[in-house]
Amino acid sequence: MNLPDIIKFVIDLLAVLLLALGIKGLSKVRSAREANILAAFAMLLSVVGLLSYYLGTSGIPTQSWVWIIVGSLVGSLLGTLLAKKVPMTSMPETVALFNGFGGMSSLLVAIGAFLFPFNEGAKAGSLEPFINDVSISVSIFVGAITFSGSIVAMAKLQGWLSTPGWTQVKARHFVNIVFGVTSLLAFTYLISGNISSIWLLVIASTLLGIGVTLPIGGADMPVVISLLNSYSGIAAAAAGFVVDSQLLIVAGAMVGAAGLILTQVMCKGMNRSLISVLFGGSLSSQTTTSSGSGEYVNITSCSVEECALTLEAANRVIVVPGYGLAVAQAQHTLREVTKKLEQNGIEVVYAIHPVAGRMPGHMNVLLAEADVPYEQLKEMDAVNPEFPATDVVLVLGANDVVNPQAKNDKSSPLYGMPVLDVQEARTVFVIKRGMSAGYSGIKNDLFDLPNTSMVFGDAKKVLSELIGELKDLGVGEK
Amino acid sequence: MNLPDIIKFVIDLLAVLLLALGIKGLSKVRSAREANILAAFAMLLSVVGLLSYYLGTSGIPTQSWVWIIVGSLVGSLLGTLLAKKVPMTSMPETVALFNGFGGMSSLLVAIGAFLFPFNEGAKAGSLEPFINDVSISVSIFVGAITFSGSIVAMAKLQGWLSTPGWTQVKARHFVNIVFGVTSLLAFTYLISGNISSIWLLVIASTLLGIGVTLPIGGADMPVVISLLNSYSGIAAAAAGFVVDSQLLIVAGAMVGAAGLILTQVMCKGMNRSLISVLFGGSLSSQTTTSSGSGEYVNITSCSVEECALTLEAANRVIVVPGYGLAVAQAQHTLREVTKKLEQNGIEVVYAIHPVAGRMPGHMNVLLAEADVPYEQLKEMDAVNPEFPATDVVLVLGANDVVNPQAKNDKSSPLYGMPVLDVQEARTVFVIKRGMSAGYSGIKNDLFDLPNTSMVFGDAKKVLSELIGELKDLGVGEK
Amino acid sequence: MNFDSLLWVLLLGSLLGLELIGKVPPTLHTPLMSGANAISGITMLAALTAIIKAEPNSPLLIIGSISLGFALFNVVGGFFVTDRMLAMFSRKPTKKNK
Amino acid sequence: MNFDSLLWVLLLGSLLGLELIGKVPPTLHTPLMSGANAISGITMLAALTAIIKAEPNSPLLIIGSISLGFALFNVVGGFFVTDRMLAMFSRKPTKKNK
Ligand SMILES: NC(=O)c1ccc[n+]([C@@H]2O[C@H](COP(=O)([O-])OP(=O)(O)OC[C@H]3O[C@@H](n4cnc5c(N)ncnc54)[C@H](OP(=O)(O)O)[C@@H]3O)[C@@H](O)[C@H]2O)c1
Ligand SMILES: NC(=O)c1ccc[n+]([C@@H]2O[C@H](COP(=O)([O-])OP(=O)(O)OC[C@H]3O[C@@H](n4cnc5c(N)ncnc54)[C@H](OP(=O)(O)O)[C@@H]3O)[C@@H](O)[C@H]2O)c1
Repeated sequence: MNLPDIIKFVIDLLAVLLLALGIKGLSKVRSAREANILAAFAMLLSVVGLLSYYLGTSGIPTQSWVWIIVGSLVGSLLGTLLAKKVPMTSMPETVALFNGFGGMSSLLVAIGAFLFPFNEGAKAGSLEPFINDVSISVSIFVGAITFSGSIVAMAKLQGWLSTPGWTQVKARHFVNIVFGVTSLLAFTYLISGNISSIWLLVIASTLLGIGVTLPIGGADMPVVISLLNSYSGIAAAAAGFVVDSQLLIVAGAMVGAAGLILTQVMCKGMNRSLISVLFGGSLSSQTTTSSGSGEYVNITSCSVEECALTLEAANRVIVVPGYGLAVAQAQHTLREVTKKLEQNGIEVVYAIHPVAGRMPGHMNVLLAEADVPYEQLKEMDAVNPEFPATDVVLVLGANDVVNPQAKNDKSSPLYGMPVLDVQEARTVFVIKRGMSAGYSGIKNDLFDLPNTSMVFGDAKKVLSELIGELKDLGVGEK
Repeated sequence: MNLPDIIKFVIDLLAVLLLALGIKGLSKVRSAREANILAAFAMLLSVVGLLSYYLGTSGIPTQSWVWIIVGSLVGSLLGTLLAKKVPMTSMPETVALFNGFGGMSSLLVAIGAFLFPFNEGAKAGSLEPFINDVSISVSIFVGAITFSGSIVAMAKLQGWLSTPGWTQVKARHFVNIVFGVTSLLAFTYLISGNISSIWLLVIASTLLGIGVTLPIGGADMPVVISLLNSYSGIAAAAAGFVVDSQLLIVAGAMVGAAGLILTQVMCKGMNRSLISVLFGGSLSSQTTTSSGSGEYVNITSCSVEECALTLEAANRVIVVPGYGLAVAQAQHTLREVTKKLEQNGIEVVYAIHPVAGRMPGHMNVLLAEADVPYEQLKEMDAVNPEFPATDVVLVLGANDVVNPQAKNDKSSPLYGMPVLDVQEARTVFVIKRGMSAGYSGIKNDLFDLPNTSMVFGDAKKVLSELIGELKDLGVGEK
Repeated sequence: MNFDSLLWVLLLGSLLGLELIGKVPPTLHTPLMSGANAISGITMLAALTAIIKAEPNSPLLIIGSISLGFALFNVVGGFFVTDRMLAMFSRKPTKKNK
Repeated sequence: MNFDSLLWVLLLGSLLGLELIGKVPPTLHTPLMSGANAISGITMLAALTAIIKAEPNSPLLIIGSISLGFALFNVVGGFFVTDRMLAMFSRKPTKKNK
């Protein structure tokens, strides 16, 4: 080993160390932000290490510099722009898009490495061509699935794509098996030297990614994204075999494994198994035929004014935010309402269900954005025993996460999912636009209970009216 | 790679996987026993892998077989014998001895590799001689320290060696620095090709191991053993560089790192920093001059009969076992006493201080040996709030772990160590042979308190008498 | 590098990844996902290598450059967006545990 | 094997070791110590290699054999004694958590 080798080696070791610390730190609230910066720094370090290594050995041709600068400028600029502009409500889609682009990057570099081999002059006694070919093929396969799957996931989350009914037929498994087998065949051809089958591999694995992701219900999308994130780690590790870089392999393997664990943790939180997420199809379409179509018999609806009067008289209020709040972008208006209540000496806490919204932890992000103090956010297990001692619960655009069926009705598809026991409180106001169901498509027994009143309307609109009413009552004006 | 290479490779990967699972499992009560067996299996697997690799390639000469069989038979037999015979009270010494032998093994193999190089014909383009020499020297250095340090630790724990006063003078640091520098010089000579300096290295590092361990008080020995265990992992990893084996490196590195974490955890439990353990000298000798020599003014002593009478009238008894119980081997007699009490409807629990005895977790092992049900063993934090509602506390050969100075007296060297708040109970009986101090050599304010009575005598003797008295009172005979 | 040493690295890296993430509170699921996502853009190193090693005027230059662009979109955007989310949590760092 | 790939393995192995042990209850300190101790006897592989590769009648045979003996004393004794301790804990496996 000569000097540039040693320097690069030390830099790579350091980068892996920092990345490991970063991933570890990201899983703890206290250290998450620093950990993210640390990981970003490690990535920068690894680039510097690579560039200086080539500068110190073979040199980097001017032409390469041009393409490096163009590629990185365009990518970074667009990425930064999106990251700064995107509203917090669209986080799930954004993460899916980023992830898809990561997969695309692996896919492209693998195609490039296959069509224009650049690794031959590497080192004597280095990788045998066979292993090189296998790594490239894995990179292509996993990269294409990651890309197409993520893009489908993004489109569904954005609402650009719904879950077409025909994707729910059992035959879809057959079609996917055909795609899978085709990919496998193309894979085998490719590693036995048949270069042209590369396109077959690209197409078949892209279709496989689409075919697997399309039937999955939007409710399960975050799990899918997390899984695809794990795949993109695997693709990176495979690319590491192609370019002979331990750093890539370790980083890719760490992301792949960590993603798998995270996926598992999420599945647990949503009371679903990974298998049923991937192959069970969409939850809603399974169930519209069964309990989903029950009729409501005993709905009490009330005006915003009544709601304000009840709130004024309360000592303790719990707010249950849900997906509807996110859609209505009403988090800031909500914050104004709760500020008023607090100024009147009313105790307000927020009950955060782990899968409220469209992504685990989504509600925390949204409420944090609206400056809600961290200590007012309570997790489900902490807040559930507090409902009986609560005067008013405001259910804001939440539905499935407050459905008592999950506890009482063994025949319900929701049965077993942990929910917030809002019905234990004295009075429950449910603010939503109409009687339509939540993500699961299931009737909500809560709405029929005598202590529940519906306040119909868009969450943001209702909340602004509520501010007006509270002002009229003189709440929060001392 | 040809077939034997591939097989060995797969076996090695598998062994590392199992070892990692083993270490992980050993840190959880639920899985510890299976994890230990798993790790043992992984070790066996690795041996099988190695032997079959050489059988399949170069072959193993008959002469080698003879020495392999002799060495392994003798080693395994003696090890098994010791493991089966040794009483649970001597666990700390036993672990120290095992550990020292591990260090000796690394030391010997490194000396052998240096004097009779066997690695040269390994693989083309393999390790440069320099790196080989460095690895060997590290192995010798760490192996010798591990060996001599562990043997000293064992001897001190066995009581064969006390902590001589002269080892506590500050000058010891100077002597150790001389040993250290000498080792370093010998190390440098050795890797620059001066073969004869190997003996200087062996001697200097052995002396360094002794010099560092000898001044450390017996109370800190478990921490030292854990640290030496971590060293023996490092020695194994260094040996891995010598024989070019990833398996050795990974296993050694895992043990080394895990040992370090365990050492840290233990230090926290004893309220000591690693630095003060290693360089602070023995706790007792620091303190005999200060608060250690205080006089007792208000000692109440009572007979076994009185103790029995009070116990009979109690509803709730907490037993606090300590080192003295272990020394007296009284755990079985204790169990008989508590059985009688339980038969009389008296609630009995055991309060286990994390560093009671001579090794963390030592008391749990001893009491488990005497068939005490696991659920009656309570850890310190769980049991401390229960003392005020307790009628009688039996302190059996414990001393430092029930010293209220640790909470009240800022000038005490014990200050800050978490202790059991036995003085909060109605009545406390302290069973010990005389008024001598515990490991820290510090006066125990508990003995002076009005609700404390001393019952003098050997723990086992007092407990057998107690059984007689209880029988006379008709306790536990219904 | 031999193939088998790369495999060792793969195994150990995976085991490490499995161990690194312990109990993640649901609050952090989203940022953790997007942070890990950004790290997976480490493929940018592969893209860079391709560009540097490409023959003059080879189409590999363009492919590599596009790949680099996608990767950096992922990396830079991912870290920024994660930071944006986490910044919201840490606004009131003093009262984290009540 | 190149030296640098061995170093990678060393780094990753150490990181893994640091992660593997989480919160150990004090009850398990002793068995964990003695179990890890037994694993450190993995040097037996080095001793075996030395014996196998030794020239005929070389003193290395004896040195290796003694080294092997020490290592196996550590390994076999260590695992047995750990098992003895752990067996005591698991005698009443049903009521572990009250
Ligand atoms: N967090 C995750 O990881 C995640 C990810 C994906 C899916 N999910 C699933 O999503 C569901 C989350 O439950 P959730 O209770 O938060 O939401 P939900 O069950 O999907 O219900 C949302 C409710 O908000 C109402 N709504 C929509 N737009 C609104 C607006 N502008 N103003 C007021 N109300 C509006 C809708 O009723 P109207 O149309 O009548 O107004 C709907 O009933 C669960 O089933 C969960 O499994 C969770
Ligand atoms: N667990 C660990 O990791 C560990 C390891 C090493 C050291 N330590 C240290 O050791 C101490 C442990 O505290 P501890 O309270 O268990 O023990 P201790 O403070 O060492 O006190 C033991 C007491 O037992 C009495 N004793 C000795 N032999 C006896 C016998 N045959 N019958 C009855 N009594 C007998 C002694 O008094 P008499 O001589 O008057 O009878 C002595 O006061 C702490 O300072 C701790 O830091 C802990």
